[in-house]
Amino acid sequence: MNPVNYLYLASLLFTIGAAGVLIRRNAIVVFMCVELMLNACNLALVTFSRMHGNLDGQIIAFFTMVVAAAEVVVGLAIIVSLFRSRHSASVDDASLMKL
Amino acid sequence: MENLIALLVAAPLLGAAVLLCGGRRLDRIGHWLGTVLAAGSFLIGAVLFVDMIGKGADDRALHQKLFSWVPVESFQADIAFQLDQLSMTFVLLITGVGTLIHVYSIGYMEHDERRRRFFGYLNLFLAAMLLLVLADNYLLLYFGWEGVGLASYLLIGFWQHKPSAATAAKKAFLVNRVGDIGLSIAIMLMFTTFGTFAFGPVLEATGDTGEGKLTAIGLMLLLAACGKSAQVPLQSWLGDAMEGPTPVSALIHAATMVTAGVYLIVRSGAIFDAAPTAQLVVTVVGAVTLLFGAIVGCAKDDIKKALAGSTMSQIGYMILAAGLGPIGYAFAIMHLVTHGFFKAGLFLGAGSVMHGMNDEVDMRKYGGLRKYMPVTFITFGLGYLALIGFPGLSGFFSKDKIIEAAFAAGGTQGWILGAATLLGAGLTAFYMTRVMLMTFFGEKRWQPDADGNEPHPHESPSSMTIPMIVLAFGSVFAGGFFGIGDRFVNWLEPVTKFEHPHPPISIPVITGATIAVLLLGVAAAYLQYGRKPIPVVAPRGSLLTRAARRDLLQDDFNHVVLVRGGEHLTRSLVYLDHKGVDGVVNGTAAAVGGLSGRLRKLQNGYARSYAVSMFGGTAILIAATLLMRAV
Amino acid sequence: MSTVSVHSLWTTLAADTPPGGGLKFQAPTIEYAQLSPILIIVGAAVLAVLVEAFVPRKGRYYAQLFLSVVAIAAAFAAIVGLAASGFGTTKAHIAAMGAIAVDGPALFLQGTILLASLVAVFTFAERKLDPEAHGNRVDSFAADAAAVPGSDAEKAAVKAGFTTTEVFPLALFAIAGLLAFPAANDLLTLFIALEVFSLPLYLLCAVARRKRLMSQEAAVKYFLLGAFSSAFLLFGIALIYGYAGSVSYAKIADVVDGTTQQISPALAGTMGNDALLLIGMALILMGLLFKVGAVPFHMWTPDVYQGAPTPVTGFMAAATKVAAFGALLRLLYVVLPGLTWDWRPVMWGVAIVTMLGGAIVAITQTDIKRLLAYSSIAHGGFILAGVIAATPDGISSVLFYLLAYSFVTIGAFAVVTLVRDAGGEATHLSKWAGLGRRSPLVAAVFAVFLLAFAGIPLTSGFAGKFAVFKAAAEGGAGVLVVVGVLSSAVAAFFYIRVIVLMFFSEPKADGPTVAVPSVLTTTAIGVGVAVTLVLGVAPQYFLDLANQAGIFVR
Amino acid sequence: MSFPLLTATAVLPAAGAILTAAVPAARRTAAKWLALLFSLGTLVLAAVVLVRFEPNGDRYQLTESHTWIKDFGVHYELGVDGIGVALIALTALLIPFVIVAGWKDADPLETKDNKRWRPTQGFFALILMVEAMVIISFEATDVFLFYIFFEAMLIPMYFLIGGFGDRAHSGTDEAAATQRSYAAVKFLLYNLVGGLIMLAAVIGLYTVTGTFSLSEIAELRANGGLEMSTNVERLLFLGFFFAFAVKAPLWPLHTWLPNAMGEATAPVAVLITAVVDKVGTFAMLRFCLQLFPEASKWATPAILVLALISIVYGALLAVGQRDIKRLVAYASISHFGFIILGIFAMTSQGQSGATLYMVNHGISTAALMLVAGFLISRRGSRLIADYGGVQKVAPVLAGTFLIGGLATLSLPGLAPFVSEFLVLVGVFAAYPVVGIIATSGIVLAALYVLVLYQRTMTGPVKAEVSGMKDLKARELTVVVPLIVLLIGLGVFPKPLTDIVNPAVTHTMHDVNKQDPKPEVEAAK
Repeated sequence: MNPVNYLYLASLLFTIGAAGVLIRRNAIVVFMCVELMLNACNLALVTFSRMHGNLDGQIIAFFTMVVAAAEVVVGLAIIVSLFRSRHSASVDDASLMKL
Repeated sequence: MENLIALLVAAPLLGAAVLLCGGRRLDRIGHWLGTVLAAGSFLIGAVLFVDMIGKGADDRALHQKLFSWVPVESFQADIAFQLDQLSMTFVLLITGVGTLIHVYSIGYMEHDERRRRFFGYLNLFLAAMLLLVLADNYLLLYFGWEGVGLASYLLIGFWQHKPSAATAAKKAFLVNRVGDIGLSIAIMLMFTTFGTFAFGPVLEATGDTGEGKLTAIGLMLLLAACGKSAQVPLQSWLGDAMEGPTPVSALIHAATMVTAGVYLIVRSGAIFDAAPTAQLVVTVVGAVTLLFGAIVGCAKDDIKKALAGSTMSQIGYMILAAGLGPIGYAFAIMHLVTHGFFKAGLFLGAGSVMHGMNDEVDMRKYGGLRKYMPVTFITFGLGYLALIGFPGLSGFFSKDKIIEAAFAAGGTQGWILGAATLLGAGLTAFYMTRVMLMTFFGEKRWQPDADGNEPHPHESPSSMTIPMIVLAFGSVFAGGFFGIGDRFVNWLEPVTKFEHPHPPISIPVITGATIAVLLLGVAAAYLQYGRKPIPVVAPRGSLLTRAARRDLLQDDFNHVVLVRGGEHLTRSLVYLDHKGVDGVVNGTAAAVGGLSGRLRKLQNGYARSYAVSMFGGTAILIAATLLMRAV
Repeated sequence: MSTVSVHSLWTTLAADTPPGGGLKFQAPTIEYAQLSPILIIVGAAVLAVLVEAFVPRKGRYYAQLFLSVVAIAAAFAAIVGLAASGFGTTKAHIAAMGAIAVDGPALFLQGTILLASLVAVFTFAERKLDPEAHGNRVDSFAADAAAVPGSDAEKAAVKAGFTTTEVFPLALFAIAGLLAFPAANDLLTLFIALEVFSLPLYLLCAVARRKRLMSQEAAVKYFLLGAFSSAFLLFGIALIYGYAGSVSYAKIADVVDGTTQQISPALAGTMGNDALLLIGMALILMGLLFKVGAVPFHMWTPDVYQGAPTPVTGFMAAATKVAAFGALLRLLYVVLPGLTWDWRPVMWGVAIVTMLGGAIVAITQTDIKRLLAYSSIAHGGFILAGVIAATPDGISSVLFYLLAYSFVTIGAFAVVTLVRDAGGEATHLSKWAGLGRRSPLVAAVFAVFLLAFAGIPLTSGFAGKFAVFKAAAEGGAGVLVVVGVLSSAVAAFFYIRVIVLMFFSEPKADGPTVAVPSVLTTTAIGVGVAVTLVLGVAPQYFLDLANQAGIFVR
Repeated sequence: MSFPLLTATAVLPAAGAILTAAVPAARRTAAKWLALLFSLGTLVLAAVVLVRFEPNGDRYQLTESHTWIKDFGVHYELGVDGIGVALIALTALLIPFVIVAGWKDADPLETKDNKRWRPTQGFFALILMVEAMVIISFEATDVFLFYIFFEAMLIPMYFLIGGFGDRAHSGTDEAAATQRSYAAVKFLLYNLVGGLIMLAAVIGLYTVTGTFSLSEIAELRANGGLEMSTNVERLLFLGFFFAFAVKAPLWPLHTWLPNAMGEATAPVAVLITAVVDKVGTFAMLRFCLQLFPEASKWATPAILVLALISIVYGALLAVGQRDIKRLVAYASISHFGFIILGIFAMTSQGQSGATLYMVNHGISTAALMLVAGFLISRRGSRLIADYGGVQKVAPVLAGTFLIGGLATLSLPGLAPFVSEFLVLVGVFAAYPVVGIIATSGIVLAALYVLVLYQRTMTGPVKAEVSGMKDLKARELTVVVPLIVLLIGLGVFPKPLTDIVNPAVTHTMHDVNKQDPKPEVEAAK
């Protein structure tokens, strides 16, 4: 099967993730969408790695997972503290600062 | 000898400096100091005069260069003096009459606490006037020209607390400035044409350039002359200038400063000779003014304004004469000198009358004063006779010559000018007789003024009468002395050139006509003012009378067109500057501010909308990149 | 170079499978000495974590402060050492098997970052501004960031005199990332470095002592948007990798220029597909422009700058910009010179809208921190103008500008921390009215910084602006210069507005007080002023430095 | 190397500024004397410059040259030609008078100022700082060096205008404060925008020449190493000229001046119009003509028209003003019109006249404005309508005011006449029509001066004026020397022209123009 299809899938996932970021209110969900985008990237990387027959892509994918994990740690910490002080995880409620 | 020339100017200048900076401690001796310095200047003049007549006719001119004034490349202006017969004539007139008027003022200004400053200004005037007539180039002449303007401004407005005086002073200065435009443009033209503006080189080089240039220069000079000598259309200031103390009117606005215009034209004779068109315009201006002044003079009830009208008219004669070229120059100057004597005398007389009448100027409130102030009456009377050109007195000789010259102008021009001068002579006789009658004859018409104190007419102190007497002598004999045997003409001839006028009709006829017209004028005046009593309140009078009272509406015209118009213009410009020029800038600023406010709204605090902008931005970025490659 | 070392660090193992089969393991070669600056900071950061764990609370603050200062100083010394031994110029090369570049720009920027960080750490450690809480001197960080604002837990923490000394290790990690960012010589290192400095910054934003809600909000926004952008960056990396079959800058550049030697059929296939390349480039650019804060990727800046603890804001504004522009330069000059005609027009657009947008929106700001945020955006635009010049002059001018700018920024924010009222820092502009009368000195210092921002001659701001505009003009971007000049005119307006406010308007009765800082903040501000004036009056030495440093190794 | 005289002339006031600023709050008077001392010291140095300067020597003398910022091609190059010397002398001469005149203007109001606030020290320090910057920009022979101080000058001026407003104002203190800061901001923004546009041109110049040193550029031009396409030259010229026209100020960029002069104290107003603005016109002569001769000629017609508008427009608006200081401001706009006219007439009379005009206008405006300031400080109002009959109660004040006014309307015998007539002749020689129109300015000048004098000084004494004191000793020490100068330079300007003429010859050579020959000679 032509590896290019995997790329299409990856871009599809990426777009879905991005769209999610734009339309969802709940901070957690938004964050999950970002994770989805990262994974889309991983897919693309792995595909290319396969196409080129070298391992760089796959290695990067591993790093990406680590990074994603780290982001989860930091991100959840921040989001939770926000949630606890506002009793809401909606990104739209957090709009004290504007203009 | 020539080193004395600078002293002529220096003496009164010193006086002015000392008196104006000296402060109160000089109050007691100030007027004496001023008078002495004026007299000193006169003496120096006399010495130079004696020296001059000692020499042969053609090497009488003296020249003194002090230092280089404004040297820039080819533009070289010096502070340098030139004393020739023409200048000498003026020097003597200015310092002579000037000294007399200083003396007169000692008495006249006795009760004014600012007398010291008055004398300071008078000295300043003398210095400037002498500078004017002694300058050897037009720029230095301009210096003196504006200097006398300043002095006249200060003296007209001497009683500054009177708004009318302050306004009159300002008006005089402004109108003169308009004339000055002419002078400065004339100088520029000379510079660009001849590369110099010193009398000698310019007047010799007139042949090297076209008539057009010379006409332009001539007309510009004429404009200047009109300003200074109160000729139509710039005459309007002279009447108001009578707000100044009477000695000032006598010295500046009768005898000397106002004649500077004549000096300018005569001095520039060579230019006018080469520019007939300019000459024609000069004669026209002269003719118009002499009639204008005479008509105005007939209508005024204010004695000084009546005399002012007369001054205007007489200067009209001089200008006309000057416009006639070599046949007229000498007579113009001659009339100028004689006029200096009798008109100064008349003004001093008027001043003496006012002095006795609590500064009343309205002739309708005089009447029968001959009994109360005989000296004034006699001197004034002699001046009167001289002015109207009574045979044998000064005016007769000088004015008659001008009339002859006018006829001699040739062709229709000659006839018209001659007629104008004749008519003028008649009018002169009329209004001067009117003045005489209303002032010294008839019943006494003065009443107690508002606060009940009735004027007690009395003769003035000797310090005032003596100058009047001296001037009266001049008025009587000067003309004959100059006129008989063409003494004066020959004296000036080296400077101004001279041709004998050849009028189309014989001289005796003209003289006869002049005398006839004169008598007519006197008779007419007598019928109107000598026979029937004079109403204290002026009758409404004919349209012409009313117009003449208002200076033939010329002032009203100025007011409506220039003053009002100017006010509107400035006001609208102020508005435009604020709303227009400034508005554009402020508008732009406001626009940017508004834009900022609107863009600011995009920053709405919602993380998701920020994400949208990022996403959109990225999309554009990608699209643009691909597009770049595509095209 | 041996075929081995051209392979990127990450794939040594897999790369060469000799024809005979059977694996030959080869250890990667790492030039530790040349990486020492980064390594020192990382080590210090790890050590700092241990300090947090084991040193008793009383001593922590001092231990941490000492540790970070020493570490940063040491790292800087290392940089100087490297530069002195010619790594900036002649011996410039790529260390760690292609992962990290050790060359002029890298060293210059790392040096700048370290100096800025040092000053910033001083402001972090300032403990005399806030009134003492229960007899404990406190800094601008929450007693217990985990506790809910206003909760009993927080009160208890305050009472107990807790302080968030974790900021020091966090800062150190961030610095490590920042150091690696401009030096990264392959896309993966780029990405990792980005994350390494971003994540700690997200946290640092969240731990303000006062106005905690805003602080947390800032953190959330920064985090979400940051993650969002880094996802784009990563996708871009993926595409470029797909195009070139490698992530190492050098090899990508070769492929882009078409000068690469061995072309595998797969590579031949992807090389043809420029869409991959262009889209990838656009995405990576976007990721970097986000960090730079260029319009339209700037919108996080005002909110985050306002919400974050002011010392952190200063640190971010200065150090992040330096690092991000460093990375941007390297990317454009090393990887994509072959694409200049593709990225230039786009960057033109970005630069123009950034300059104008930042300046115009700033006019109507009412909060000093937001004002500075927008001004930093506008300055980003100016620097972009230098970047676009695409000449060696452009590089050095940008380096110089960054040096000048970072110190002014930190100084300015340090001054902001001084002006306080009951609610903490009084950042609303109306509060600053008449400051010049209350405390002329502080106002004067701030005025100096504002004038530098406005680019008035004899300040570093002018020298920098002149340098970049000159480079841009010579690089044929005259239009950018004109736009830049116009927007500086607009910008001048609001800087002046603040000066007017401070000096010409009557002080308010309930106006803020100016806290007397400890030696730490004083040093920070003092250094700021000193650098501003020195770079303004006698910039030649630093310009020379920037010039020598102006060449990228490939 | 020899003693850096020019540097010293600029450094001395700067040092004075720093010292004055450092004087503790309580020792106010000490600060004043210190400032005065330094300004006098500067005057001495300026005098030395004047003596050491050889009118017919090299074009630039007392030169100093060091590279400053190699990368930007910037040199620390100083040197003076006749024009520079004259203006330096003017500056150094006026500042002491400004200081003495402003002796009491900056005493703090005990009511609301606290102990740390030291307005007096600041005021005098700023004045000295301005002096230093102005002097160095007259000395700079490096475009960039000039530009830096041309711009930096704005900051102290800005604080002088905005920080130390005229205490005689109508309305509340608040309103006055807002008006003042409006004026200050307007001043700064106008000039800053001008400066920034010039910056673009400066950078452009560098890309063409690669250096900023006038001498090096002249060299390039001489050996044809300078290729500047016509359009580039024109653009650069416009960039420079715009900045100078804002500073000068030329219609329609003038509107900042009335606000600034109206709101500032009289001495500061003098500083603006008599000293700082001269940098603009000076720069037109020094930089526009020298760097872009062709473009200057190309732009001449337009500039002449603008200058004419300035002359007439400024005068007419002066007539329409109700505020004494604003009136003087508009009068200055009219006069700057004459200066610019003279510069771009490109005849030696015009340019010498323009240079003299800068000096004379400085002195005459100083005289008029300072006396006006004394008058205003007595009555506490700037409105003409609030005065009347002053000459009766304060004759000396009125007299000096009149002399200042007469100088402003350039009466022969006072310095401005010489320069104005030279300008007119110079313009007339090259562009007769323009010359004639410009001449009408002399009537308008008489109009606004005399109207001002009549309304304030003459007429019946107003009640509020009746108690007015005449000039005090301190005020006389300011006014009398100025008047003496006006008369002296009016009657014997030769020393000045001797210094200026050679410099003008050089400028004429730069634009390779000859004076039009007189018609008579041309005919032969």
